[in-house]
Amino acid sequence: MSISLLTFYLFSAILLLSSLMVISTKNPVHSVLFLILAFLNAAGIFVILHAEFLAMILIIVYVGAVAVLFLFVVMMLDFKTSLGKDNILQYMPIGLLIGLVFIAELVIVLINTRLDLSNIQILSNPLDNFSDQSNTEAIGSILYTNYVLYFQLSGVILLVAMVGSIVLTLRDREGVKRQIVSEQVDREGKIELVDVKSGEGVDI
Amino acid sequence: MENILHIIPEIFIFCSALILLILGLFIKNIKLINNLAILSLLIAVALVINQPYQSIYLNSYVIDEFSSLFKIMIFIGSIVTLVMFVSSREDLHINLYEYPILILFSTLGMMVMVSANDLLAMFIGLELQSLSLYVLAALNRNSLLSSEAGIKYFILGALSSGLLLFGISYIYGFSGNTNFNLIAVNYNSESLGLLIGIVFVLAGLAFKVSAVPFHMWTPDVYQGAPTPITAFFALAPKIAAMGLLVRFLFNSFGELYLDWQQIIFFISIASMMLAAFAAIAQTNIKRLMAYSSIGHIGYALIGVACVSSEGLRSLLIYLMIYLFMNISVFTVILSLKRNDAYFENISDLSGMYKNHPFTTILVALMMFSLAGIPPLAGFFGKFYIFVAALESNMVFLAVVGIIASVISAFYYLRIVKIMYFDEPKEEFDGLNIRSLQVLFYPSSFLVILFFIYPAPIIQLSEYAIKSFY
Amino acid sequence: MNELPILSILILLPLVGIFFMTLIRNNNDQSSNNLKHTALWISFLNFLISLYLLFSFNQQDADFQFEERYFWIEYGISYHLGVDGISILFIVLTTMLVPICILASYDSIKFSVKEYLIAFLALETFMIGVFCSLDLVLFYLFFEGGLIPMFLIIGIWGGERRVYSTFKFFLYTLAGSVFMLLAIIYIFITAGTTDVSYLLDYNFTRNEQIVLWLAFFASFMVKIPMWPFHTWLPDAHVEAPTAGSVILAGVLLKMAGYGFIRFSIGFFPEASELFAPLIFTLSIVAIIVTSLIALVQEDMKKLIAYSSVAHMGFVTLGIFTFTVQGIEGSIIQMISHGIVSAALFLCVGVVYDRLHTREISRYGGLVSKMPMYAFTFMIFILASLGLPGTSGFVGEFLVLISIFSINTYFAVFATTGVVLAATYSLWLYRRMIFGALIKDDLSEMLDLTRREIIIFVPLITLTIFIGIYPKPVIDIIEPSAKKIVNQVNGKLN
Amino acid sequence: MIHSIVILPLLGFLIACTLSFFKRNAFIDRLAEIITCTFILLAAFFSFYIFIDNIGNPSVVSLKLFTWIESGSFSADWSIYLDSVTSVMLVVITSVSALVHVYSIGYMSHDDSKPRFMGYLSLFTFAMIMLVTADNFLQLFFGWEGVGLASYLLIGFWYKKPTANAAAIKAFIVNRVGDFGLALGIFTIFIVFGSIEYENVFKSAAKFSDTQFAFIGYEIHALTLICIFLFIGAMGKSAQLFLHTWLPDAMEGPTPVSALIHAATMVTAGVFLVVRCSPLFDLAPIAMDFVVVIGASTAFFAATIGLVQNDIKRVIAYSTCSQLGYMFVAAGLGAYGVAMFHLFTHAFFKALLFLGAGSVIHAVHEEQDIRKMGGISNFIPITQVMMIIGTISLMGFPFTSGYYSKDAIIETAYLSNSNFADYAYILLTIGVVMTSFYSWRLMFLVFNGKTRMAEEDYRKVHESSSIMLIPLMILAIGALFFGFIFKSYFIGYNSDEFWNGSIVLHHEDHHNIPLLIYYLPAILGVVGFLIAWMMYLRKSNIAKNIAELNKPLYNFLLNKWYFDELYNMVLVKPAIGIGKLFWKLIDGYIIDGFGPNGLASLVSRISSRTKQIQSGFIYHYAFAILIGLSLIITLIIFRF
Amino acid sequence: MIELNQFLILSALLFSIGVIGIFLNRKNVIIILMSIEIILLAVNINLVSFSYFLNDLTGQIFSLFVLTVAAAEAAIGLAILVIYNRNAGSIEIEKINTLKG
Repeated sequence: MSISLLTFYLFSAILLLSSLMVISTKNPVHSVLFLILAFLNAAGIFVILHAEFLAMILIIVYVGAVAVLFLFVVMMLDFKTSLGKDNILQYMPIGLLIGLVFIAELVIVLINTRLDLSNIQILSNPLDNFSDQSNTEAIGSILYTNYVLYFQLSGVILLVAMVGSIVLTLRDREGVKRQIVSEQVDREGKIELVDVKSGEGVDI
Repeated sequence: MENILHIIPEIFIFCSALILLILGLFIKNIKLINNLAILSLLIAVALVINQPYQSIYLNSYVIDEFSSLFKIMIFIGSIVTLVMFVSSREDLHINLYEYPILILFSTLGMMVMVSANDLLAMFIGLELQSLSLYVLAALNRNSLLSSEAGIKYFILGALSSGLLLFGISYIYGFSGNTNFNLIAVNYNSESLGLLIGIVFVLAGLAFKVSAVPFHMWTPDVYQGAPTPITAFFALAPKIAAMGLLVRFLFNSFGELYLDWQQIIFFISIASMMLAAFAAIAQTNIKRLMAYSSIGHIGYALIGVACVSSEGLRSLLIYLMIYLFMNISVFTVILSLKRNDAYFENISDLSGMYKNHPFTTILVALMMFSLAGIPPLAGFFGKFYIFVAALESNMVFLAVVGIIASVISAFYYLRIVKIMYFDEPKEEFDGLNIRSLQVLFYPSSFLVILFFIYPAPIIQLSEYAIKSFY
Repeated sequence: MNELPILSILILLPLVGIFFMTLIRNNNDQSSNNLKHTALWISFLNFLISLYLLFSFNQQDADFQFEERYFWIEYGISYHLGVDGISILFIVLTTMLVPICILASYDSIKFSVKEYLIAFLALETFMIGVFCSLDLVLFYLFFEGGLIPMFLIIGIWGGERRVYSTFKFFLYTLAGSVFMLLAIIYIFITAGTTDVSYLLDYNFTRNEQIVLWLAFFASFMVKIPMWPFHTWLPDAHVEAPTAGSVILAGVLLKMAGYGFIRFSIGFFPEASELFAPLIFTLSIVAIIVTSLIALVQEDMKKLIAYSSVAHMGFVTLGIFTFTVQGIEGSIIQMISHGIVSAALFLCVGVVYDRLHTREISRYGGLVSKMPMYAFTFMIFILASLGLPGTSGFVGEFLVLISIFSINTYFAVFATTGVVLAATYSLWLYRRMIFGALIKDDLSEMLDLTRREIIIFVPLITLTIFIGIYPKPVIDIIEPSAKKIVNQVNGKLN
Repeated sequence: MIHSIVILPLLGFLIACTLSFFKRNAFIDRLAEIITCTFILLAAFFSFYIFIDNIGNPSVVSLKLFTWIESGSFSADWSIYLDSVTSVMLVVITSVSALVHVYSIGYMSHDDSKPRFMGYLSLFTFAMIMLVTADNFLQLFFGWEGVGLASYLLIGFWYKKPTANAAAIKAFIVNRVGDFGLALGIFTIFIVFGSIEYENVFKSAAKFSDTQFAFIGYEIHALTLICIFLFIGAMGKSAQLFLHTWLPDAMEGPTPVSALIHAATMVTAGVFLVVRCSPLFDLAPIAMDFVVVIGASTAFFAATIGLVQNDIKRVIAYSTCSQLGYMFVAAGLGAYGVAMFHLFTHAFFKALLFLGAGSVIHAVHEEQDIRKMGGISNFIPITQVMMIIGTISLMGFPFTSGYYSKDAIIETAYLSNSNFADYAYILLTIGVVMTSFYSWRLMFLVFNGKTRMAEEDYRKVHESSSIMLIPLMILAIGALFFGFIFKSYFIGYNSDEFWNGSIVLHHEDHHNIPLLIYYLPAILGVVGFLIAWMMYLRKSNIAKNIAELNKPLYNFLLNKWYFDELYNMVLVKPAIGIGKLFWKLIDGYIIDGFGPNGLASLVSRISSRTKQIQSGFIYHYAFAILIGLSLIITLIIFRF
Repeated sequence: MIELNQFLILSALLFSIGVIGIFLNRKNVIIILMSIEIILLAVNINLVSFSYFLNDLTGQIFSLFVLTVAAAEAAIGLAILVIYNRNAGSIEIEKINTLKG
């Protein structure tokens, strides 16, 4: 058994286990932490597959940003974790059955299919074209040329995500006083000179 | 650079969205922003019409007759949604300048969808569209229903994206390519993996067009989302997803249709039947329209299942007619307003003809049209669908279709019944809103008078399917 | 071909009327009277045009006349109109009944007059369209389109159980006709066109004929209606307003009979021959069973409705004999039934307007207070039971003689129906009109008003005229009927 | 002139009907009476002229007025066809009708709607004339149903009487049953001969004498089938056994109506039909036998019932029924001339009897039960005389009209070689006794003995006005002398010339009859008279005793052999039962229950089930997606 | 060497776990969002392994886009979750069924 196979099995085992834990732990914080573990292992598998750039991205973007976002939201929303178990158990068998059938089908298909990809000749971006480049370089070189449109559009997607998140969550609460610096600083028109006659005082 | 010239409409939409986004920060006049968005969509219509047909970015993005027709239909849907926004924004608590911008982004996504000739373009377009829609569904931030709709739509949508992606990964893996035209090159009869991939992608797309059994989100989201958004759901994304579905199936697996035809076949039957039955028990008119749209997609899918030029033609005719019928119905739903309160229950329509005789007769005719009763436009949609089905020897589909249409006639009639035969209630002042009338009357008359000269729409769809046949 | 497009004018004129009527505001009695007059004159004008059509019709010509053909949807499906001896009478019948219906509704419709009149005129358009379309899709369009106004007429201005009835009517007939739609589409695909005049010469294979025939049959048998698909008719009739019943019995049922003649036997002679025994059996059952049912009815409209089913049984009997007498008899029977049952419903309407009940037992002895009414009613009762000298006899007789030449079993049973018809008709008449006037609320009943007399006079005249001198009518039908019979027999041999 | 015979009654009808819609006043009434009477009298005058003219120089007139129905090979015209049979019928119809019209002026003088009554009478006359002047079977059918209608209207003339209405409907419907046969006969004629015109049919009858016709699966001799069908029609109209039930009930109508329709004219239409179709019947021996059997049976059967009836008009009605049986026997035995002759004479004496009865009824204040009369001969002598004349003519007293015609029938029966001639002879002979008996029973009970009327009423009994009596007298002349006058034309030496080929004549030698047979009817008539005299004048309790002794038989006869009850049980109740069954159970429960309503509830059940599927839970939705996906994948895998 | 099958089965399992996580989970919505992330991860493993075995770069590019979109999706999803929580006071998935029928 080669080292790479061993690592593959290791990574996969942890990956599967931790993802199982993600969906089965009661505490969402634990779920997030297991999710992070899963991502890390997936990154390992990417490395086995010689996709170093993606592995890094996975760690940076996913673990660094997305998972942390999850964690933040989990913390922010105060969950009441207590829940009756009866409902879960009620549907568990049939749900699991269908799930297992689903898994079985996929796995059977994959095991029975002859995965001979060597006869596939027409490829859009064969790696042989980038033999002299690093993985990152290769990705970059086509991402900004052939895929520039989609690259830009993915930017739009992120913009939408941003606009969307803001529009949904930002709200102007009534009755909340905000500091408006410009108004504070602006004295124009706010000053009034009053002639005060002696002995009468001023109405404020 | 030359490529960029071909996607001017897309760029135009994008830029106007950006500009409006910035403008919105400074101008508090939301109506103005909205109108500008409408204007930009109108300009985009002109741009699309004048667009040269070309496939660009290594044939991953196609601009042809088919995509242009779909884009125009999408623009119409978007414009309608924006017009609806004007009158309802305050009472529905969606008075946000992001509304037109999100619509524009979504429209952009749909444009990408119908032009996509590559799995990547398809995915990006879908996501751009979906993300905007997730937000739009939940846009009424203080409403439980709206946010519930948003959450349901989002979770199931994300699931469907996952399925779609999983399928895409298989298709890519077993064919070595992501371009629609090249996928099938490496297809062979042993590629079960590829077939599984198609199934997953179809599942994802079926979710977007809300075909049974991937439809479950539809009624809830239609009901929960603010009405203009519901109208948008019913109008644009479905049509776009249908266009995408057609291009995906016909461009990549057109020759190998035997495998996916069956899937469409079953989905179509399930959609028609389930919608017919489920709609009968509905009390909320938006929910009812959700089931109605599921049913209509079932019919439209017959056109896909035929895998013939007649089938595609009938699909296009059907979608165009469907678009106009729904515009008319949703403008009315949005007009059911009395003293700034909106009404959504079917029973609220009771005795409507007393106060609004003219509107009611038009609505009734829309219902008959949806039910497919001649001489209204809805009949022609079904007629062509059945022509295609019989031409492809899909007698069973056609028979199921007519049975479903008889059953579904029942719930459309029920609305007519409630409007005409039940005790009258107070007037709806919303029916006097000018901006809605502008939508309602033309689309209604188009549907009603369609039979006088249906040739243009038929020729238009024949023109559009040149891309495939 | 360069003549006036008279058929299109007939079809469009009511629509023009509708357009003008939408412009009239309906807010007081004066304006609702204006509306009534407008509708009446429009429909009357249409009647005059149809008379012009009738008189300029060439009786010697068995082919379609006044043909119009314009590009409509695509190649093979065109806007093709035309009339021949079979259809022209139905058009005249329609245009005649509509003004009568409008006139009959002058007082009985109390609300939403404008919508009511619009619905009627729209219905007229569809009905005329059915009889002059020479394209199957166009035919279907008109055939089904008529459901919409009828649905509203029954549903809005109907009686107590109007919702149930109108739904039943609509869904039942719709369910029947969708199969015809599929058949039409199939024809379009195999023959490449839906043009009737082309299809009459087209030969379908035997198996095709059988399937297509059944599909058309599904539609027509519900519409005409044949036993056991008749149950919508009594309900619809009972709940419909008087004029609705009149049109329903007078014209709508005839669409199916017309369809049988034009399409079922015209296109699918072999299948028609194959299924003729089925038709005969169902017709016989209809004639006898529904007559017996009519005998025990307590509601006058139901009684007349059931009798309509029986009368339509004669029509279907006659059509499927493939003889000239049979087809002519059927057409005359339809025309006659169109006049007579329409008149009977009007008669019911007369008393209903006064007493607001259709229960037979609430009446009795009306002749003392309403002699004119009794006389009118008598004439139509007699015509309904097929007394020689009335229009009802001519058709029935021709049908019976033709069926007798085909199959004596059916003829004997069908003839029994004549006896039963006498029984239920006279029984109805006796219970309503004769006897002593003892019920208090009847003592205030007024005889026919002038408007009602105007309504009945043409109907009586026609009933008796056709009964005594049907030759002009038969002469119109004859060439076309002969042509169809020859064609069918030619195809069968 | 011929035209006017047809048109005048029609005009009379139309005018009278129009007048009936005007506000009632004496002038209108009078106008209607005068117009109709004048028209009918004119018609009667013309008819007589034609009749007499015809005796002198027999001719056949055939006028085609205009086409009625012409469809494919079928064609029938409105026509006037005048031959000897027609002219005889015309005389009978118009003369009796005219007299009845006139009589009605008196009889109906207290009625509310005289114009209507006169109009109906004219309508009837018109229809009857149409019937006899037809040159084809269809016009015959028109007249046939037309007289049925007129009969219906006239029987139900007093529409406030429920019994009258019921009787009217019954008459029409039973007649329709007969018409059913007639219609089938006409159909068969058309199928066999290809035409329904008398001329074509009769001329080619011989050609088709061997033709077989497939009727409901049987090959039947075509002419026999036709004749039996036609005869079924005749049975209905002429109230022969099985279809006779309407005639006694029809007595609910005003008495002039009974005289005109139910004695003299309409009921004889059946005989007319058989005689008219003699060329066909002559070639159908089985049908002839059928006619004889039915005729003889009716003659006997109706007479038995007549023995015990208590309603003055019903007795006469059963008598009519019985006499019609005689006519049919004659016709069935091939003696068409004899049948016509009896028809002719019967018209007069029976109309006389009816009108006389009307006069009696008038006299005793609309009482019809003979048990409540008696002893009124002194008050209404003229009526009594008239009725006696009618009675002796009916019983066949020598040298009265009835004597000639009735004897001829019995002789024919005696002489005939037909299979059922003996049967007929015996029944007819017994019938003679019974006829005589019940006629005299009637006379005695009405006029003689002690009165059984209420004292008050009895004092008010009075003779009718002259306008009623004059017609009686005229009829009496017919009843007494017409037999003698026209004997030679109808059945005697001049018959060939008289009939001029319009009927088939078989010459039989009447001279070889034993004297006993020759006088037997007359003798039996006297016997009947004596029995009646014994029972009702001498010892009026004999009748009661006999009735007591034979209670079941008496009830059997009194209840008219229970025909009405039988029909009610076998036909009416089942019909209503089936109607209700089909309405409530089949239509309402099965067809609607499984059809529209069943489907509707099925649909709504399915729809509420589908509504439940949409539970609102996200995980259910996701689950649905997964199930759908699994299903599709399974499908794909198994297909692969 | 590791076979492609192994990667695919791994990803199929992962995918299934994600899917099952969606409908078996009754606790709160946020777990569902994580399940979706797992699904997308499975997709990425597929894409990258195909990319490797096909010797083709497209898979990796695609994977990159998937990552981007997943991030955006997470953002939006969480935002919706937040407002839902704000309106309903909880994100218990068993309680999200106001809309049904």
